[in-house]
Amino acid sequence: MDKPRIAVWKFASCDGCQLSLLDCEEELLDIVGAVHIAHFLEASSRVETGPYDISFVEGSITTAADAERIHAIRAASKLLVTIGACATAGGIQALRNTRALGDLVQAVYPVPELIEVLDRSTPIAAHVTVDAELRGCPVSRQQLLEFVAAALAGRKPDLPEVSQCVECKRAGTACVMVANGTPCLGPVTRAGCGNLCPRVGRGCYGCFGPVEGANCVALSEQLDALGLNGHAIAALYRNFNSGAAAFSEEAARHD
Amino acid sequence: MTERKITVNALARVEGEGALNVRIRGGEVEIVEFRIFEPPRFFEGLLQGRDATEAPDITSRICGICPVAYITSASQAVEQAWGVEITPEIAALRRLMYCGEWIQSHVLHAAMLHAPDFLGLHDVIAISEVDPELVTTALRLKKLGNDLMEVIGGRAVHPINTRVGGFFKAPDSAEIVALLPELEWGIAAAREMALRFARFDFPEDACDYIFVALVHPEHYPIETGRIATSTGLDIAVDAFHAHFMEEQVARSMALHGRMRNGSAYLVGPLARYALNRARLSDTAKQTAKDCGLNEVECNPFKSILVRMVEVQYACEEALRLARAYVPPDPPSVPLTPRAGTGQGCSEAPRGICHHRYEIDEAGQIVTATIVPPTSQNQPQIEADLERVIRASLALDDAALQWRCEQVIRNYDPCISCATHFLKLSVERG
Amino acid sequence: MIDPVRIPSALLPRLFRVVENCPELSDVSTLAILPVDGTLDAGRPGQFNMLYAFGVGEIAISISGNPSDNSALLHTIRNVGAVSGALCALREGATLGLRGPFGTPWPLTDQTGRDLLFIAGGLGLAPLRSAILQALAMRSAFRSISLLVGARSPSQILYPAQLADWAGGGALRLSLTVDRAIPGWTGMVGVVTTRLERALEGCDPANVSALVCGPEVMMRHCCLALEDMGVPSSAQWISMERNMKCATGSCGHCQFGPDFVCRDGPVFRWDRIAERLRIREI
Amino acid sequence: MAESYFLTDPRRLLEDWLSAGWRVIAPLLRDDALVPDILHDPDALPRGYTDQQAPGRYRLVPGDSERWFDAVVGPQGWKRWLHPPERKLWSARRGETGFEVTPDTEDWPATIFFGVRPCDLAAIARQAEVFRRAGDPAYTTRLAATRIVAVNCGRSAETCFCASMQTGPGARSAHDLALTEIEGGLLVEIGSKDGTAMLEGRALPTATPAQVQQAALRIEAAATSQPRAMPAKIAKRLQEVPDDPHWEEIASRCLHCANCTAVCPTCFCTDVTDRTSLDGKTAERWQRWDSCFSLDFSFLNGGPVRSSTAARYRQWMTHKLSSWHEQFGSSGCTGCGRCITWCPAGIDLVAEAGALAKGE
Ligand SMILES: Cc1cc2nc3c(=O)[nH]c(=O)nc-3n(C[C@H](O)[C@H](O)[C@H](O)COP(=O)(O)OP(=O)(O)OC[C@H]3O[C@@H](n4cnc5c(N)ncnc54)[C@H](O)[C@@H]3O)c2cc1C
Ligand code: SF4
Ligand code: SF4
Ligand code: SF4
Repeated sequence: MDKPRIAVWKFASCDGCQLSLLDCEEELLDIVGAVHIAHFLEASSRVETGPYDISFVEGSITTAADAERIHAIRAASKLLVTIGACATAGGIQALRNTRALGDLVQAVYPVPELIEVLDRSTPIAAHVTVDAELRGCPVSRQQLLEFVAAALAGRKPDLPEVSQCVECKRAGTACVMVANGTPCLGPVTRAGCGNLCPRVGRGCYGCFGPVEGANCVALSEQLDALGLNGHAIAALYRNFNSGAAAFSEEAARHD
Repeated sequence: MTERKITVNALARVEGEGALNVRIRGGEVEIVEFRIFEPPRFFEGLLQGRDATEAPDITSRICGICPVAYITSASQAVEQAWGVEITPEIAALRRLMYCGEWIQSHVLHAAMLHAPDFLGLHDVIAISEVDPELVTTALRLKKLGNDLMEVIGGRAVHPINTRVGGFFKAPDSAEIVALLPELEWGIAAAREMALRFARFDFPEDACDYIFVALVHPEHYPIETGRIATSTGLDIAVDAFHAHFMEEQVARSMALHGRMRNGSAYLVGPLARYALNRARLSDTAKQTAKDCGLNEVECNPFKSILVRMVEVQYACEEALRLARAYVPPDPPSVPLTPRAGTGQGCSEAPRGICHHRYEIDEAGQIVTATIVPPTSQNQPQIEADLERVIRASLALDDAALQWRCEQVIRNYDPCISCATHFLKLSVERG
Repeated sequence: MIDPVRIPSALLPRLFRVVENCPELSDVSTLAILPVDGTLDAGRPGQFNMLYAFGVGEIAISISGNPSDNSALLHTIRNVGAVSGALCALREGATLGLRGPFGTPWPLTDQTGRDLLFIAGGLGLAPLRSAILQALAMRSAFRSISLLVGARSPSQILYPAQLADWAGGGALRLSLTVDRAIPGWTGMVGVVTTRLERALEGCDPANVSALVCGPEVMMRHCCLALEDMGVPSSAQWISMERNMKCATGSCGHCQFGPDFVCRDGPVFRWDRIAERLRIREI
Repeated sequence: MAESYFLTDPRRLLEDWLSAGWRVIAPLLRDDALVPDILHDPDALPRGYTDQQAPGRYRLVPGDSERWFDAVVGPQGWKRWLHPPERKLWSARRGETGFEVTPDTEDWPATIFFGVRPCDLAAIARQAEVFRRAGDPAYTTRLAATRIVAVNCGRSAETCFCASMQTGPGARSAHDLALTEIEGGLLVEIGSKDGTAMLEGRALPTATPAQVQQAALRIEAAATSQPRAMPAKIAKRLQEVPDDPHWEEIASRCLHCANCTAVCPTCFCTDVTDRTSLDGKTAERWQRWDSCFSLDFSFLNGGPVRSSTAARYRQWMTHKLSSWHEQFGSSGCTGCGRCITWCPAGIDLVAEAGALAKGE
């Protein structure tokens, strides 16, 4: 079989998810042995045209030009996979979706008229069909590798659709919310990060976004019982995945 | 006179998106515009109304390549506003983690993104075909940096174990001790790599830069210090905005940093080295010398060497800190929010990263001003380009384009930081 | 000395080789396989094996061949996902893993003297085929054998040649019905439940034993209808499907009320589980 | 009853065993909870703690500084040792003519579980039964090489209801030694021949009848202090109420986070996945804890059988308290109360069982 041709694309983002690919230091040469990197601007100035077997897309759509570019990428890609919270949910920059753009531009730029952006930061799926998503802010290296290995083997990638709590328990971490009263988004957040926050005694801050069917209302009730006020509860959901419906709706309930 | 035009739509091997316009007419460089058009993400606006304790995690998302820089500067700014002193143990752990970021980021840039320029190759994969050992060493070194960040920060990109006032949980001594052998290896490996890169063919170039960097009486500056310039300025971090400013340029999404008197300046490895060489370790100094670096190095193409010297230093420093590691207990100092303004500044791998927050009595951010390294360097990048193009007019279009890209990559520009795909269009007559 | 902790042999696949991959429908193939070494356990009609495609995964597939034919083990597989797709793609000579046989068989040998009614919906004919072949091999033990086959459309009828053989030879009475006819189709149209009466013609309902396999709703409606027609609920069997990982009753996935489908099923006597099938999302 | 002894300090026994080369696993202080882990130093045995437990709440707090065993069950039972969260089943390597499968084996050193509560003794027995019936020898092998030192509860947490499940607070199932904390030390009871051997070389004074009685009284007091009791006929009742609207009501509060199943010492469900190398040459099969609360758990023909939270909660509770009897001859619940304490939403199994039993 020919090596699958891989492309990596960037939209509004911090580059961290692409970097996670380069951070697979131990596996990088194996990856390069198994796939053909046809387009990965951050890593290579060799640029090949499509079609591509898999396109990994990082970043959210925030400009009119990008909203057009993503269609061209979709058309050139057999499989389009979003990587990270920006591409999947609009990213931290989707925080501005609830605010007037003008105010924001003014807060940052002395000559706001020169800034041309769309009103909202939107995920890739709001523009084109997405075949798979890797969550996280940033994505997990293990999940990236698993996705590539699974794609090569023709296997369904093991991207569990369970809550962070499951990772907590498999890792043997005592629940920070129960044992400590620390607010935690774990019960409504998809697993996959590797149980990072609770393991250091910190509440999950939701960087993998909502788990399927997240019952945020019930969690908020618990957060409220822990003494968090509405502003603080809303802030918890308004993070890297504030653009995900389950989180944005729940945050809005607390405004 | 005819115009010469060279257009490169996407500059690769940089973090973010930008473009370059150059027009040359009759042997004269008419226009040099380094444009950053990475869509703006309005971090400073988004921070308004957020709890100041959230600033490190939010600003970390400005850049996935140097999150520790953002986390550190943001934490320091809030700590200053709230009058919090971190303990020496916490400070040491921060510096140790920051060493990890320097190693990771510098090796990524020097070996994987910049070295291909000197080798006439497109990427690190191409290097691995001609010099596999160089690549395996680079990957191992990079991993060492990531391991440091993971052990301390919990994750290499956007660490989670950091907080205003310190850390959530202090790593076990055993985990830190486990890094010692690799750090020892890293020192030698970084030196070898520096010497290997010193054999590259460097274009002749020099510039009378205004260097701006942190300075510290004892240490080569990483996570803390005063701000100094090669023109004699030596100020506290708080005075940054009194001497430096940002201006908006129509063609770019990033603000351009300048001295208040309008001159361009340079931050990053060359600047740090110029102002702090004396505080490098003797061994790192020796490597600098063996690489042929001047005491003040003014050839921007040699910044790749300074980076590797800094990698060696970061490994040495990390080794020292790791050997002396005492888990901070408690892992963070308690905080009492209050109204105030605080500033923080640290040396991101690409240069100083300055944060200023105005916080209200509820502990919420009223205004935020973040000055990342790449926007500060932007005017200087344009100046470098103009100078280099003028000296390289004999080159054909392809070679000139390559050279221009290389000039930009000398800066390891993190366009995401500056707000960001580089488009290069060179027009010449 | 402490014994090392071992995984159960039941979780360890044996290596099999594909003797033939016979395409049945556009998305269905029958794999004829033989063990790479050792003997073949052909299992009993109604039982299933766990088939493993290298690096892709493992799924439950019923035995669908002739139980007394030792020349190869047959599995008819519909490509619905990664593992079934990988299995369907195996060519002659390729290897796969197999654990089994597992589960309860169709209770054929207990039905002597009775009127056998096989009802198959869609791919449900695959697990029933073994039983039909066994029944045909002991034809004289039963009063009659009928087979009612329902398919979505004529092109979706499994094993058409074999069905024609059986019906043509007069060994069994065959009724075919499709949900949607296409031009040229002269057979019956309608879901199987509407054809039960005809299938039962000439039988005393009390003497009928029904063996049903197909989608859960179809099985449920068939059995309820048969009950109404007087076929004893204790003389009806259906084959259940649930997500399955271990097939040994320890992964928990296939629980269906108190039963583990892998161990207590897949073949259940209707009256034992009829109540349960009423419950939503059980 | 066989002879009982008196011991002033449990560390003396631990010292003996550690120096005899046993691996000792005991509840140790890990972050903010007591969790069974490998004990290297007898002094690491936590002392002077007690716990406060309530639905959705656990706090480990300082208690009587003399006491060793006032803090009862923590977030984990012994499941993670006997039925680990992840295990490699086998690996396969692709060769010229197919692939070759190599089963995984693992060494389990001679181990002492120190400080097993009666409810957890029952849990171990129940899981052992699951794996015995499944023909999986791993659990049994591990258990056979493990000595169990039980600790009878002289204090119950507010969430404990073992008395109503007949599993505690005094040890009822197999153990080698049982300790009960009494004035000035511990009452040591021998539960098996192995238990006798474990005391060899240490001449412990025989316990006085008063000491024996004191222990019994403390256990009794713990039992009567338990505010919760499982409705007696819950197993049968749950068969009758699959359509009760109360399931929906629970679902409105339930986060389907699966914590209850993960902390439950008897829950045994697993999932299996392949892991493959990038070069496509090797594949491994890994088994790991799964939960009836996960959506994929019941995945069939393109969708889950139990997609609603109500159905998933019903599956969990009905399996635990009812179908377990038919499957394995006992309740799947031991009354340890973990699912109550460690449910982040504070859903109380006993209270919900009570609500469902009401309409009876
Ligand atoms: C006892 C029994 C006998 C079966 N006999 C046959 C047969 O003869 N022919 C045939 O084509 N199919 C049969 N099936 C169904 C077959 O197992 C599924 O179609 C198959 O698991 C789909 O796997 P997949 O990976 O290709 O698809 P996906 O839809 O990607 O499924 C993903 C995973 O979910 C699980 N899963 C999904 N659907 C089912 C299912 N229906 N049953 C059990 N687990 C499932 C499996 O673990 C599977 O790997 C049988 C199922 C059972 C339980
Ligand atoms: S710490 Fe957070 S993620 Fe972990 S179990 Fe508790 S709520 Fe869930
Ligand atoms: S169901 Fe709850 S109380 Fe019962 S054994 Fe499991 S965790 Fe303990
Ligand atoms: S009952 Fe509690 S612990 Fe269990 S899934 Fe629901 S919310 Fe989670």
